[in-house]
Amino acid sequence: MGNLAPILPEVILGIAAIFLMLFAAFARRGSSATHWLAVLALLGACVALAGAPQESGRIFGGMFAADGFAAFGKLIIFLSAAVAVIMAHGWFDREFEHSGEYPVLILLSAIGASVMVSATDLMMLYIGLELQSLSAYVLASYRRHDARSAEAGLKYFVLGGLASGILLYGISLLYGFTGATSFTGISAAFAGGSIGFGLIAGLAFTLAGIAFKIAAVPFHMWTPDVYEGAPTPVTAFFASGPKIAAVLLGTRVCLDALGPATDQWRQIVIFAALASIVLGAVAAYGQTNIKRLLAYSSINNVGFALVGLAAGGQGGAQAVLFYSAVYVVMTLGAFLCVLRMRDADGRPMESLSSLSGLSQTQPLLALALAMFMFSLAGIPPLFGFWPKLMVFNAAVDAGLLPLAIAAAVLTVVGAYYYLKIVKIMYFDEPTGAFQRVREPVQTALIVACALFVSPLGYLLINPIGRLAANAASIF
Amino acid sequence: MAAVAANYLPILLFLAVALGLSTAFVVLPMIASRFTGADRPYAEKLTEYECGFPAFEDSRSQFDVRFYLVAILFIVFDLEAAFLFPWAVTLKFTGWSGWIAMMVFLAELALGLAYAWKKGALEWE
Amino acid sequence: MTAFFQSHGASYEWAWFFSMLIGILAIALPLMLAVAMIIYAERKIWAAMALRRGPNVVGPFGLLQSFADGLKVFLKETIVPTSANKGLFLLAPIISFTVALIVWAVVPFQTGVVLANINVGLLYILAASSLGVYGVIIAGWASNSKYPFYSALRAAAQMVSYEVSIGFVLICVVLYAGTFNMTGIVEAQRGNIFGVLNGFGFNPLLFPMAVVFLISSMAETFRTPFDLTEAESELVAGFQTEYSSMSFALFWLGEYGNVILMTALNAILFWGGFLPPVNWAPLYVIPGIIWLLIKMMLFFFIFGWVRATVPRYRYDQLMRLGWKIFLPLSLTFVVLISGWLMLTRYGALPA
Amino acid sequence: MTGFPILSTMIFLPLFAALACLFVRAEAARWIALGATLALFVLGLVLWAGYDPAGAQWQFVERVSVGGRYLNWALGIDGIALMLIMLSVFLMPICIGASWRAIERRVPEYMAAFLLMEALMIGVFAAQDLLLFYIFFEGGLIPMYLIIGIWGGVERIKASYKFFLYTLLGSVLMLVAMLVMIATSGTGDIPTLMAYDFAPGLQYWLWLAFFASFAVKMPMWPVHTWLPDAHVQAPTAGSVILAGVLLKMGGYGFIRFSLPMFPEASAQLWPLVFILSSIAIVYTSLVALVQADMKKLIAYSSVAHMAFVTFGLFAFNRQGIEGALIVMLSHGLVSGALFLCVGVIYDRMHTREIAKYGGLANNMPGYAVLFLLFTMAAVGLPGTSGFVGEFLAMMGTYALSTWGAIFATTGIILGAAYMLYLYWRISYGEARTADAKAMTDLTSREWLLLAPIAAVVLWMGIYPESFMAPMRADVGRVLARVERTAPAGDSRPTRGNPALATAAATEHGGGEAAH
Amino acid sequence: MIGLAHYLTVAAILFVIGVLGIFLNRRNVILMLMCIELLLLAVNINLVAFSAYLGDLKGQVFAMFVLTVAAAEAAIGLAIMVIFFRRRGTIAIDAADQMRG
Repeated sequence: MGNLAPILPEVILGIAAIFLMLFAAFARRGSSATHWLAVLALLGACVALAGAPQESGRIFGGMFAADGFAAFGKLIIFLSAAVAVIMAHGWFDREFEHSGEYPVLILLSAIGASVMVSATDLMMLYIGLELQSLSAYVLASYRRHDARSAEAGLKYFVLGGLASGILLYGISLLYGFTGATSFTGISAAFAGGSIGFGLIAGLAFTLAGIAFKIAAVPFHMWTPDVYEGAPTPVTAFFASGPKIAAVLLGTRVCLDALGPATDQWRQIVIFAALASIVLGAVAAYGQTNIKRLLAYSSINNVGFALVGLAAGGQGGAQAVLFYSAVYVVMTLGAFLCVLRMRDADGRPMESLSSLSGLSQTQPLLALALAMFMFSLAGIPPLFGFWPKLMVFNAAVDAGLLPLAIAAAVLTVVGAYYYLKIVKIMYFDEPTGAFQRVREPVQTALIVACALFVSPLGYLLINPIGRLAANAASIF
Repeated sequence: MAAVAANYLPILLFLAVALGLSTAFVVLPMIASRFTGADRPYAEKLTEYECGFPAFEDSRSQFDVRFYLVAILFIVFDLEAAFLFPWAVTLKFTGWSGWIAMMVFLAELALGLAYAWKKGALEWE
Repeated sequence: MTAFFQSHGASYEWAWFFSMLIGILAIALPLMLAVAMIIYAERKIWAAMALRRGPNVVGPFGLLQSFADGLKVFLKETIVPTSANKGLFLLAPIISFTVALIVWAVVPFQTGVVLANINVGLLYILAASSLGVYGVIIAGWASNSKYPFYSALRAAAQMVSYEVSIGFVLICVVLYAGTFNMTGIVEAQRGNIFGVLNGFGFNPLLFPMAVVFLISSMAETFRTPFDLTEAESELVAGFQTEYSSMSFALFWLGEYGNVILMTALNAILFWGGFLPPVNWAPLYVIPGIIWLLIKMMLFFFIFGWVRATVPRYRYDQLMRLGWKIFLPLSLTFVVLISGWLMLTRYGALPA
Repeated sequence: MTGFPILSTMIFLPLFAALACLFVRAEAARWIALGATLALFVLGLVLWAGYDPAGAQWQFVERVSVGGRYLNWALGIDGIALMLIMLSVFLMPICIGASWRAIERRVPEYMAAFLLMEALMIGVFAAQDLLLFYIFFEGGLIPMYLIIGIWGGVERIKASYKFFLYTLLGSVLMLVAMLVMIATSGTGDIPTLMAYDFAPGLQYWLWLAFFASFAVKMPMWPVHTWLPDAHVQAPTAGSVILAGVLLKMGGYGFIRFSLPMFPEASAQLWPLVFILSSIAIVYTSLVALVQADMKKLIAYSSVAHMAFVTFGLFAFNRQGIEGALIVMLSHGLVSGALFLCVGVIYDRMHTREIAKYGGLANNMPGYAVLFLLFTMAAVGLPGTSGFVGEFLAMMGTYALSTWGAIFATTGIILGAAYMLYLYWRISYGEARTADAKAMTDLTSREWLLLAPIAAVVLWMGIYPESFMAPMRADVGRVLARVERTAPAGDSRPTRGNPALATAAATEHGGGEAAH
Repeated sequence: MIGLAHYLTVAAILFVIGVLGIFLNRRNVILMLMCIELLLLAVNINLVAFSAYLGDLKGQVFAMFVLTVAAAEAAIGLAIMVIFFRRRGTIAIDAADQMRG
């Protein structure tokens, strides 16, 4: 049977998902219990991560690696999934009668994402990606009675399907022209011979497919619609766990499988990075829906992560990992705040204008959201500055000075709309108070995220940096 | 590759013959009826059947969503067979690990079925 | 036969081609003939069960009744409704009949007597016979009329529902036989039970599957009690409502062709096919094809018998049977049979 | 020095005070803020007292590793930083006092923002690590953005955006340059980098990147346009801090980074600085002359004054640099005081339009006296702080470039013009409106705010040595660093005895005659 | 004789048809689902052709996985489409215009 210890986290989650699925179906009113059990399972998986063998940890004939890189990604994924479940607790109760399947789908998506970051073979990559995506499609259209949710699901599905088609086509070409599906085999083939047209095409298609999943320009068009239409906790999840999984997957593919072809993919990645940063910043200007705005923000942020990827090498990978970790906290924090936006009847509000004067009606919430915004914009002394710095530094170290300069200058463009949110909260007059809610766990999460992005976060540079360095040491 | 494909040639041939036969069966009577004079179409005859009164509504109007549900269930469950077939013929090579792996898979499938059952996806009414 | 043509001066390719052509016709033409005859036979069976006389006017004992019907249909006018999609409307019966024919390419009539002895014959049958649903769906859609449309939907849903459990049943058979090759499956049944009985159906583990398969095959061919697709009281004549002349007859031919195929499959998969029921040398004197035909007739009688006696199901009952009884049952048996085989045939318990 | 981390204390104390402010009511927040700022001023005095001008270059050094090789909590000050910190802690209680009654809305947040601002300002001047410096430097944007945006005037939103984005745009280039420096030299330690020789080609680009940031912050023409907006819209105390301290960060940056770290590039690029400064002095002075808004006028005058700083800094000689430093300190005090003066009458009339005032000398004699003092300091009258700095800076400039000196002088003349014109319109003649006539003289609180500044301005004008002493050694070190590249000046003052000089000139060719 | 290049060409053509179908078709979501299936079909042709050409089984195994996932995807796609239809009463792509920007 082989040693299953390396996939212990996935096994735990898988069993939990199946159990909870049945539990949700058979238990009478166990919605709350399912949520907490799912969180428990995710935390258990995090613990199992520590227990997993940290050496090569390759199983399934080398298709699956439970190495430090994967562990780093999984930790982010599991924690963000747990937050996504906690967020939804209460939200669906108000919004939607049956929410038992929600944590199950999140768990499944988390498994898919965790397989993605562990994949060292195109086949495993595809399985993980699809498991994650399929659950995500359902999640996007989870509010069946809401037309926007259905539309979000439909758009996500169609474009996601197109993306996996493109990815697969690239994969089939890579397989055909290298004769291997394992990353090491492909890498060897790239290193060995001249890189012909077929390989270049395969590489381009594969990267395009991955770009779709991470919502990098020019394959981002689904993001705003899906983020707007999907239920807010789901959007929060999309913007965190799966996105990071895709970014890390892209990192592994580029650095591991396509390592010898760095010159070929680097241009693609640089283009995607800069285009994402620009578009994420520019297109966000006219937005009036905060979820949509955060969608563009995520595009913008992914662009910065890709700058790190473009740098390549251990340094680049480390920057990407660091960026991912901090980005997730900021994003989740922002979404936790968005979830607090409810009118007097407890119905969610999404328009930016409803934030007007929040600093006077709910100063602490406004403060937290402002911190997340400044942090996402990368303004020191908030912690969001540091990962951007790491990314620029990686680019500088890799000799990509123009890229670093361009990206740095473009942060200013992005800062504009983050400032807009702060402006609405702090400079505008209040229009009406939000309903106050008593959700201690979520409040605690907001506080934790806010502390993380506050200057206190700098104390975490060394711990996170060590983890990231350990994770990046596989390249 | 060629040797394997050769076995399928008769099937291809059969397909051609069968297609020819059935096409002939459709076309020949149409020709024959021209000669026998049986071919006498008029407007009423060519309307679709509707129990004696003129047809109303779009005949391809909305139909029950349960058909979709069945289609979805079919896709999911039938596809499992795609994995079971190769497994069934290679059981003697894969041994216990192969068997256990597939049993885990089937167990998941069964749990999925139980879920669908409980959720009422299998009910027609 | 290839050798025969070659000896008459044909090149190998042409010799092969002619022999194949003859083989195909040797299957297709008798099949059509058989359809005509079993329609007659079936009507006689029903009549007998209802204490009637059945067809008895055309020819001796009414034997030529089916041919008279056929001729009449042939000479009728082909009506294509104005609102129908003409091309698809005419294509549907072609598909239906073609599919019913080509499935026979892999059916073994005797050791070595098979048109295409491919290694995945069973899969081919599964694949090709599922195509039949296209004919039905297209017919219902292209007619652009209400009853055919509803009928087509029902047909499709019914067909796919039972295909699931059929799939699992076939897996049980394949587990036992260890091959997809049809001849191989038959051969695997030789002396399967204590070296005496030929046929998986005699095996208590497989017998339930044989029953499931028999019932499912009725459902697959839309036979009573599963003939919801052409329930006269509800849907006139189902998806064939708008059809006339030979287009109508082709559906009929196809349907009965499928019935015959199902009888053959029942015989081949569970009851030893062209093998005699008992593994006893004298019985092998009788050619395998006779054994097969006898078994097919037996099953056909069962089909007719059921049709004459069992009332029609409701649609929800039909679905319940497929999804809630057959599917779990066949799934369970896959587990049981594979486990049993692991224990007895492929080695002891894991260390 | 003792092991007591006084610099860290000075950074964290206001941070904690800021946090505390957020959780209390308005009145308590005011007192907390005042207490904290005064405590910081005391700490600043301790710092000054403990600073040994003859001692090591860097004193009160602290160093804790935070982010591996990239980021260290490294603090330490030299004389220049000390004086600027003193400036900050001196102005801060005055700002709080100025806002005591002027700010009625959202007081706790206001006080928190100011305290945060103070912490970041001290951090900027005390940072000894490149990235730490950047974090403090940029962090200042957030509180200032909020101060302008929440408590500002009618056009506050546009002004706050402009302030934020302009400054940020300049800084990110500096950030990349910092990363290049770290990558090249392997360290982010400022003292080490100040002695590190970058390749001249690289220096050129690094210098430009730093220049982009500091020039915006300074601000230099043509990137000064955010400043008038920000000043006009900001509340009085915001303007004081902006003009008093934030603008000095640019000058501090030049003397801390551009000159010692990139001496070759500085020597190469000084004409650029001079040209921009010349334009700035003349152009902004002229613009100031026609302003109808008091704050805008003072804002433009700030741009002009900052040009003296850049002139002096890039003169590559002791007079120039010392002069520039004194101008920085002096301008910090004087412009702050001027904004306060504007604030005083704004609080009474709620308009900044010059045309609405007049004849204040009649009904507000105390105010008129103080205002006159600060006006004279801004003009550069001997005996005030302004004179010392501007005179030294001009001397230094003249040594390097005659043309620069000419423009600088023009600036002084124009400065006198617009400042005196302003004073004349406000204080003399008859009150143009009844409201202006009815205004009362300074309250004791306002006296308390303005008198200390006036005292220091006079002190600096009469005995600048007490401010120069701590910085002298550091200026020397900067000079030593730039010495090897210092460009030759075009003005060659001759020693007496003209006859000899003429002979020498004829001997060495007629080059000079051409001038 | 039919070689690898032919298979690849067919696959490429199918792939392009699929992609174009997704982008050009504005009428019907079902058509889009079919186009997605077409993409996967093209991929499978590629995989199997390469597999046969390389004499390596991995391609076929991969094709198997693609097949299964495609089925799951189709199931989910249908379900989402049904939900969409129930909300909007149509499955025209142009109806998916609630969100813009």
